[in-house]
Amino acid sequence: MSAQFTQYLLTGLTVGAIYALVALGFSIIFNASNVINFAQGEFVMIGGMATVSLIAVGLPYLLAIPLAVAAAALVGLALEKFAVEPARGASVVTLIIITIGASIFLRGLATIIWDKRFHALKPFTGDAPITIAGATILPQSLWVLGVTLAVVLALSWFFGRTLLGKAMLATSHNRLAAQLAGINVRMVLFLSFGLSAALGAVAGILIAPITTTSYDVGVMLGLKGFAAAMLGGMGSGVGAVVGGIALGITETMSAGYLSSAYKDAIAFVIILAVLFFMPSGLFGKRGGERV
Amino acid sequence: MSLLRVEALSKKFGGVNAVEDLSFDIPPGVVYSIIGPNGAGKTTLLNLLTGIYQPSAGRIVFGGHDLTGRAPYEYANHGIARTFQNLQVFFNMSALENVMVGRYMQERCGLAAALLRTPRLARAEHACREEAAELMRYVGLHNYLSAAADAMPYGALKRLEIARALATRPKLMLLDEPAAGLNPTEALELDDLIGSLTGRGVTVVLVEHNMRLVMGVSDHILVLDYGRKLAEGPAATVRNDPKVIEAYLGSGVAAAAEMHR
Amino acid sequence: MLARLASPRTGGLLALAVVIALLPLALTNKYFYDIAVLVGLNAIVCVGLNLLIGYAGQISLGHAGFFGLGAYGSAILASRYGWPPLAAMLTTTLAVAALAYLVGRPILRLKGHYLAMATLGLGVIIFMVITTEDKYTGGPDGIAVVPLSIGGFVLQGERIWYWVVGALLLVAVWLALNLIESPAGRALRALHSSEVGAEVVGINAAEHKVMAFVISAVFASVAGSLAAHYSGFVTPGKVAFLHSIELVTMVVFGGMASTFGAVVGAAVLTTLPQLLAAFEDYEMMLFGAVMMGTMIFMPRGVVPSLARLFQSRRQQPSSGEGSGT
Amino acid sequence: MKPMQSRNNFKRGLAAVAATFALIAGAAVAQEPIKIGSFLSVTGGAAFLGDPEQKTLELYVGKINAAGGVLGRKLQLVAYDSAGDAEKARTFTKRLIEQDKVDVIVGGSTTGETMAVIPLVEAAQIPFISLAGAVVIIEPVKKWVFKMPHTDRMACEKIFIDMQSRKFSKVALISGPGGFDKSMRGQCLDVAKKYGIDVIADETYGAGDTDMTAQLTKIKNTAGVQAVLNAGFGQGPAIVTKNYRQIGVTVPLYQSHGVASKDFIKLAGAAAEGVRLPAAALLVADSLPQSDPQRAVVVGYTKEYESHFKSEVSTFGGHAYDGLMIAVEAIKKAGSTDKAKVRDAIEGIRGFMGTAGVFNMSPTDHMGLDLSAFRMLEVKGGNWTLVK
Repeated sequence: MSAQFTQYLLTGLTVGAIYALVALGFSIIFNASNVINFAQGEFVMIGGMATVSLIAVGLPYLLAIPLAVAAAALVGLALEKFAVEPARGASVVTLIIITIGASIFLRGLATIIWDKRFHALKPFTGDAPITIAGATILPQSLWVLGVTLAVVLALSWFFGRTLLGKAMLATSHNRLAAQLAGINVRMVLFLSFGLSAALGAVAGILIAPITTTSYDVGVMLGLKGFAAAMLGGMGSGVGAVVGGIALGITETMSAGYLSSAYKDAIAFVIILAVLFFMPSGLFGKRGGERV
Repeated sequence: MSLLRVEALSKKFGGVNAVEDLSFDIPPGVVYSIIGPNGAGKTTLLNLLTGIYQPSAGRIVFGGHDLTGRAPYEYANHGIARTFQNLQVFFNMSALENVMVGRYMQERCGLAAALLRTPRLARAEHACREEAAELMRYVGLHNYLSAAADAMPYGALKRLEIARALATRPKLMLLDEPAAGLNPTEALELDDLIGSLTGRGVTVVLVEHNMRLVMGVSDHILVLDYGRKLAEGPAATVRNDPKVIEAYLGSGVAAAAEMHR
Repeated sequence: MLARLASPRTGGLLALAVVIALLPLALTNKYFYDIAVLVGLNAIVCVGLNLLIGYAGQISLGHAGFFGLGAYGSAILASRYGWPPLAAMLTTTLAVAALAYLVGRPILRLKGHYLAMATLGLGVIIFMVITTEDKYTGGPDGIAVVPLSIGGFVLQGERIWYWVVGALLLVAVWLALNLIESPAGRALRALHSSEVGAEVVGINAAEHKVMAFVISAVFASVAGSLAAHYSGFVTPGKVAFLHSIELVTMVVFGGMASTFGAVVGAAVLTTLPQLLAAFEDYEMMLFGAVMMGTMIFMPRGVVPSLARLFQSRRQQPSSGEGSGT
Repeated sequence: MKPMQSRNNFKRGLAAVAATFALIAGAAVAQEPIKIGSFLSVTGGAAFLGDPEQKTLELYVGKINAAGGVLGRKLQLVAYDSAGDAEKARTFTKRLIEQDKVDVIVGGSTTGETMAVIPLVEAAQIPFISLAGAVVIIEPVKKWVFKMPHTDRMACEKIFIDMQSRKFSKVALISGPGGFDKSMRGQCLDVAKKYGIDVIADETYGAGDTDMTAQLTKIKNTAGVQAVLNAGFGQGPAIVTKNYRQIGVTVPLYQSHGVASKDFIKLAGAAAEGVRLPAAALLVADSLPQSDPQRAVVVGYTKEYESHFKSEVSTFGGHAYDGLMIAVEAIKKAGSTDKAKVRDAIEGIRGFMGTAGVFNMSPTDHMGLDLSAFRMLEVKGGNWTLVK
């Protein structure tokens, strides 16, 4: 394995981990509500921007990060409460348009609360590169990978072991049955927005020291996260993670070995190819039509 | 000569045989009923006979054409129409338009004609509308000629599906539990309707739980159990077949127990 | 006779024609004409897209790609290679139709969100090609386009374009209304509601989906070609993902499965930014809020929701019927 | 402070909508003030250009009015957000010309937007001062179109001259997805030969990309690269710079004038150390010698901007300053807002000291800057310093 390949792999993993976190956010909301939340990228933005401004007023990371995540979660809850909940029963496309409206609204709000410039965030633990097998990686990338892993483990514990998590999972499988079993489906929906907003914010905070952040950083990350979620199979947690990592690695490998100008196009061609053969993504539910 | 010939038909879902090694013939002009307990594979069989499912093995020959592996619309093109147990009404249209959709195969025209609405198409549309209305009256929906599909009661929707299927001018019509969910009066009215279909030259395959209806209209009965043929023959014979009685009673008891859990 | 006027095909078309004919009374300068032309061009795209989304029930998040191919096809052939604009437009349209047909077959096998993803991917790929192949396309900065000339007569100026686009919009609406009320159009609506239900009456669902896809792509491509000639300039912004979203939003905003809804959606969402421009910093926020608010309170879109309100008002005295669903 | 201002903006917005309706209703509005029209990418991908540009215009229109206006008339700024969208730019330009009836247009943050409106301003015969970079804007010369920033070709030349002096001949290029990036890439490839430079690697990255190590690794593994040039603006170059240090590329890194602001150093952090780029003297205002004729202008603008907006100055805002001041200067010289006279006056500008350098317009040069306007800067100790 050449150092070059290792470098592409490490880079792909880091980028992919961020896509995975965003994709997980998409999947959680999709499971609870069947809504593709196009404002998911804005949670990423809020996480990064809120941390930047909290650090700027002198808070330490340990305080700023939880506060920023909480802020994003609140926005997520508000989005559910004031935009998605009132439109219950509307068609899926209508709900999608509502979330697109929300994403424009949040971006507009961000330009007013903050500004339109790019902001840097200091790496959590320095920025001296670490060399692994001839390739280098920033300490912040290790944070990205580590936290993503921790988040994935925590989520699988949450959905597998806790009552609330199981309730959310049950709702995604069969809303009516869940309701009959006494699960407060509305509450599950509400919480899922909070949870995926928090996830998005975590992604935004982790990546900000590497890429800088700004009011519209969520547009592209949201798009890539959506692509990753679809590649993996919308609604599947494993799918979101695998889809994210696969997308990240595909992009860097294409940039490294094929053409950097067409790396995004190559990634999308591969996604299309996968969907042609596996119309529900890599790990999606095979939905048969009941007649 | 049979109208529909099914040879050694099987359908597996995962490891489960929903339909297994099933063969039978349906002669033209009869009412052919398929009965059996829940989960016997009746609806799966209808889905196979309309190309919605592809069989794992076996052949389906209709009017001398081997239709195995064809798409549902090709089955329709050859003259097989059906209704659904879970209604597949087009709720985004009026009742009349639902029936007009059934006329699609006779009426279809080139894209250019459709976009430009040629006089010929306009005339055909007019005729189509008349014929659809006529069919609605025939199935007893004269009160719903200007209704939207999503504003109609359940019983009327069942009839609407029959009218839509008839509009395709089928040779064979598959009715999947037409009486399910109907009140006794509505169910009674169905007898006459189904009985009259053969008079229009339509062969009928009836899947139904309502034994009174089945015994009243059927010429021939096929009994399924766990995807296999349990019995087959003229209605009177099948009615007294001990195997059938046992299967029904046995599973009936089991089903009752299931319900009470 | 009265009943005929009330039908969408004749009555609605007539109403639209009257609006187009009378609107210039309110258009006091070229800027207003410009907005009207843009509304018309967007409306043509949306009327086509609505056939796909509203009637056939197949989402597309990549139609800006077809719009862009139309625009760039015309631009490159007419401006770079000196083709007569009409020939360039025709060739481009045919090429786009062929492309839509080829990719439509595999893509439209996908359903729901996966279809959304695939069309989005298609749009992104077209966008990448257009921005990267700058030798032909001028890259991100775009290229200039010669004015539309038909046999020596050069179409220039907002007023002429207003009437051309107005007439073409009428034609587009007329074609769409015809299609919807034809056997093929009913087939589209049928497969939207129940694909199996449609198939068992003999409708080849896949073929019809592709047909709707191709028609909507052609509408988008023609509007793209026209927009390129009208503006005299085209940049990849009109090919981008966000423009695809904009187009879908117009359709849904105006009302899915309503041809006049598509026109209204295009009109409202094209003019809204112009009205909101005065709010400066608040423009974006207000735009998002208007979008959200409208869809929350009128989930079926503006035109169907208002029509329903109007109808139920009229019906209230007689009976409480007609509020199904 | 900020929220209050925002609320005022909101009220102004409401008032403006009311005014729009009033205009639609046909009410006559007195046209006393001199109207400066503008369309800028205040939101969208190029917001970091449009934002300081708009702020600068607002600030200085206010200041000029406070000082009594021009020709005894007040200035009125009519500015729209074109969000980097050429179509919007076109529509807003029509609005400026037809509806607002402005006297001169200063705007156009990006080349795409500028190029899209050129046919309109040429047809309407209204002076237009563009704030965008590419050389195609003024080459060939368009009668009514001027531009303020140095061209991308000049930036390439300035960089290549510096490389030449350091005896570099084999160079790698990495560029972003925007119009600025692509245009500069093209210009650099064009003029490289002239300076004996061989471009032996040519990589690009995409919009919103979060990591460029793959491209840089490729460059790193290209044998013989002596220097790397990054053509781009926005967050891309900051990420490139960080990744550059991360994977340990040791040859010098050049950035373009597209990141000429203190923000770049903030974003790239310690990784920015040693990066060179060509930029106007504005960035090193304080370190200019007292004798430098440009010092007064750049120090003045920097102080004014930074004290007013509490954020650091960029050369982009500087271009807006230059554009406004040249427009004002031309109107004064013309003695009226007669468009043809103002145009001629702009073309006649000589020796005008702006933040970008000395402007010497002529009928064949509608930018008026030469290479001397560019200074080669290097990041040292977390700040821009002049390369001697």
